[in-house]
Amino acid sequence: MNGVHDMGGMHGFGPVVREENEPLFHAEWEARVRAMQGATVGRFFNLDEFRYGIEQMDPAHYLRSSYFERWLATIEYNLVQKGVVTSAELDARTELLRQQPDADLPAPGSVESPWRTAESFPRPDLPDLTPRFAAGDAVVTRNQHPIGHTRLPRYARGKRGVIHLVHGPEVFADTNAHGLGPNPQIVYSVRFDARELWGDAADPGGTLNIDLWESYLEPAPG
Amino acid sequence: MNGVHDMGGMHGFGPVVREENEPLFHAEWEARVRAMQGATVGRFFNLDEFRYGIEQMDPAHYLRSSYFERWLATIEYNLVQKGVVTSAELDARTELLRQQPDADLPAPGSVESPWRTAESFPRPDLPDLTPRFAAGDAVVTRNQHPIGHTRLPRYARGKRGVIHLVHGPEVFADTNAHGLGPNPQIVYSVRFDARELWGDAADPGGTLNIDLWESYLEPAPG
Amino acid sequence: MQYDPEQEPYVALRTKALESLLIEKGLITPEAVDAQISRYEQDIGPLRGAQIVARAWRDPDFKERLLQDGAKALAEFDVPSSAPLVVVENTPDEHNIVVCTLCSCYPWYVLGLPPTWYKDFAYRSRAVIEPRAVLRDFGLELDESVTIRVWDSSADQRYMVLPECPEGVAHLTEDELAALITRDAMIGVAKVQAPAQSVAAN
Amino acid sequence: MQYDPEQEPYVALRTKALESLLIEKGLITPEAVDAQISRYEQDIGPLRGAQIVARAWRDPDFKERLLQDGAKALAEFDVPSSAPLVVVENTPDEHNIVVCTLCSCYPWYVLGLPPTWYKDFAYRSRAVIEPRAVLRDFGLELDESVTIRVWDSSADQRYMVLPECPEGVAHLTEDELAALITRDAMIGVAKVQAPAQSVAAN
Repeated sequence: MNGVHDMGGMHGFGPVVREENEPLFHAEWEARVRAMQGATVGRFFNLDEFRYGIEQMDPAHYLRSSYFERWLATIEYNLVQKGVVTSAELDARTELLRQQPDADLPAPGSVESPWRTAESFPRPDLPDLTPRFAAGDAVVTRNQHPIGHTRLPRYARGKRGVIHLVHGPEVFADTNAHGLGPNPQIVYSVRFDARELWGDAADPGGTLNIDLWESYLEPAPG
Repeated sequence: MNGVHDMGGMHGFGPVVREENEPLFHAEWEARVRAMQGATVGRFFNLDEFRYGIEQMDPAHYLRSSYFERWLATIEYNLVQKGVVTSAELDARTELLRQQPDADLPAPGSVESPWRTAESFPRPDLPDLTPRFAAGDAVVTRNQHPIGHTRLPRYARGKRGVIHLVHGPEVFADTNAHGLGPNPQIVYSVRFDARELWGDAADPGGTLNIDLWESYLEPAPG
Repeated sequence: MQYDPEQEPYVALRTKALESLLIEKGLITPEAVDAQISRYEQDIGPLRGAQIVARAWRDPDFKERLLQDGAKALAEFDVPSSAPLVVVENTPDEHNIVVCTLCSCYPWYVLGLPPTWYKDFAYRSRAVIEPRAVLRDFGLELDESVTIRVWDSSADQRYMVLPECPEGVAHLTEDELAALITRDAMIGVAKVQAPAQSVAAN
Repeated sequence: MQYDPEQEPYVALRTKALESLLIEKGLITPEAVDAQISRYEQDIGPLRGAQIVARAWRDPDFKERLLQDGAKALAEFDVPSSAPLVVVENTPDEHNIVVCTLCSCYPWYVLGLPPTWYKDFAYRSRAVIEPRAVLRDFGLELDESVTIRVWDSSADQRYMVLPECPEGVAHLTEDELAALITRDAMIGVAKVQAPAQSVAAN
């Protein structure tokens, strides 16, 4: 989707600010969100669904939110989508904790859930695939604007590049994010002249490499 | 600039919601902002500076703000840029009104300002210019990514179209927004196949016309 | 666009602060602001545009002048135009829709103040990439065979749609016709409907 | 990214609410969450990456293997890699910089948890269009003649930069070398500096 998450080339976000001696987490809840992500992704939902859930945030909310707030939003989104928890449960529990921070909560495991049997699932096995392109081939990216998840950034659509590396088969994020199967494809590192992407604004002589799935690419004409 | 204001083709903003029997303004302050815009634009700053001031908003703030909030932001931005008022004055007055909504304020005209002599300025006279292109000419838009104001939307950069109408000379927004002069150019209505812009996501057979200044355009190769 | 309840009180204060500073510096007067606001309140909205459309339906020569040079034809209506106007005509095969993706340019001197949806992010983002879906949000389902032409007003020109004249209105006066013509139809997100009894009479 | 004071208390509550629901449903245990968090706290950060870089500087055969297939070379360090790694080499003529514009993909198994700036909108938006200006934000001014190569990690591969070895470090042990190599240098936004006394000795 053409979302605010697709930030490559945007202006207006100010300077990069580096925090000296940055702590691992800025608050306890961030650490707990990080840990919950590890405990839920690859078990109740896959990593592409996790990423797509972030893209489903309201754009204004996305831009107001810190990194782990976005993680919390997608963990909640995906758990609700799959039926592991309900929004009503979450709203009620949040409100209870707001009113009574030390409320007695149900004991661990005291509530039944059919999801207890869910086991971690690995990324699926990848078949051998014959690459359509070889290093050095000139390609052009598709000018695609899907409403769903994709990993071809807007700034690199309809652009000419050269196959730089043939990475090998990977699960196709665009379908795997939507329950449409892993559909593995060869992924390539495609090199673009910065000028092809940014015109006069490009860093002179610079290049960008982007990892792209085979179906994003066509042979360059001419 | 590549800002969040450049919304053509973005996903994620939900359905269009039409309000039945919508009032002209949703609050008194909106009407006053609207009137203040009329009293300040073309006098202390020009319309292109007005638009650029909106683009200077923090992206998260832009997306949280209603239409007249964005107007207020740019009126303030431009008046401060030009030195008509200062941010400190505004902050102090806002705080005073927060604490004492009925505070006695200085009488009209009781404070001196060198800006009193500022008179409305019209858009400058436009010279006759010879158009580089004629209706029917195939053109390609520049793939430009200026950090400043521009009216060539991101979704129409590096795209092929056809001159549909020759509008005539207009002030060049890209320089006029930055105090770099009116530099009039011919503006054209350029027609694009929706497919050229959006690929498979295009409405079949559809077209888009965009008004573009001559320097955004080059003759299409081949 | 929902109003952000956390920002709204601040914005109202800030507006008052700015106005009071401009007033005390003698740069604007409260009377001028009030007078301007009462002009908006007496705004006739899209009536001017509707009168122009009704005339074009009844007078083929005027219609030709209007499509040729909108601003010049407006002079016949004594409209104080401040910008060039391009009028684009809907037909059974082609449907036009107007948007401004970069800000919210709007032909206010013929249509009045713009509605909120025209200025909202959903319309600005979607009208150019999925106009047919946007029209559906307005309850307008076009036949697949109809070509949609989108106009993104990015410069000084303003755009107005000349909608199709509905059937069964031959007996109406020009003023009665004008009363049928909605703002939405002149932006291109609706069709003009004949009055119910006229439809029944067909 | 500044933290939004209006959202923060809600987010902390919401996190607690979600965790408590998962716990009572028996889907996670508080002990497992705590154990995971203490693993982060013992995180060695970018040390693994630094050891790998130091080895590559000292052992040309290892360097070749590393540039050929990063993940395979990592096995020599007993790193539990979960993703393929591409190591890109800085030279006097070429400078590499790594970003993830779409989310914040990061080679955590060699560099630890990512710094906030790597995940922030400014870095994600600007690194691809104006990398030289971004490097200046980090205090790194490259000669105009140096080509900048940006790597946007959009798939499963993770990228790490092999920085240039500074002058005057021949007398250091591999561990001493590793101590000089910063996370920022392995992302590509800094150079590795020789220790002050070594520079003086040149």
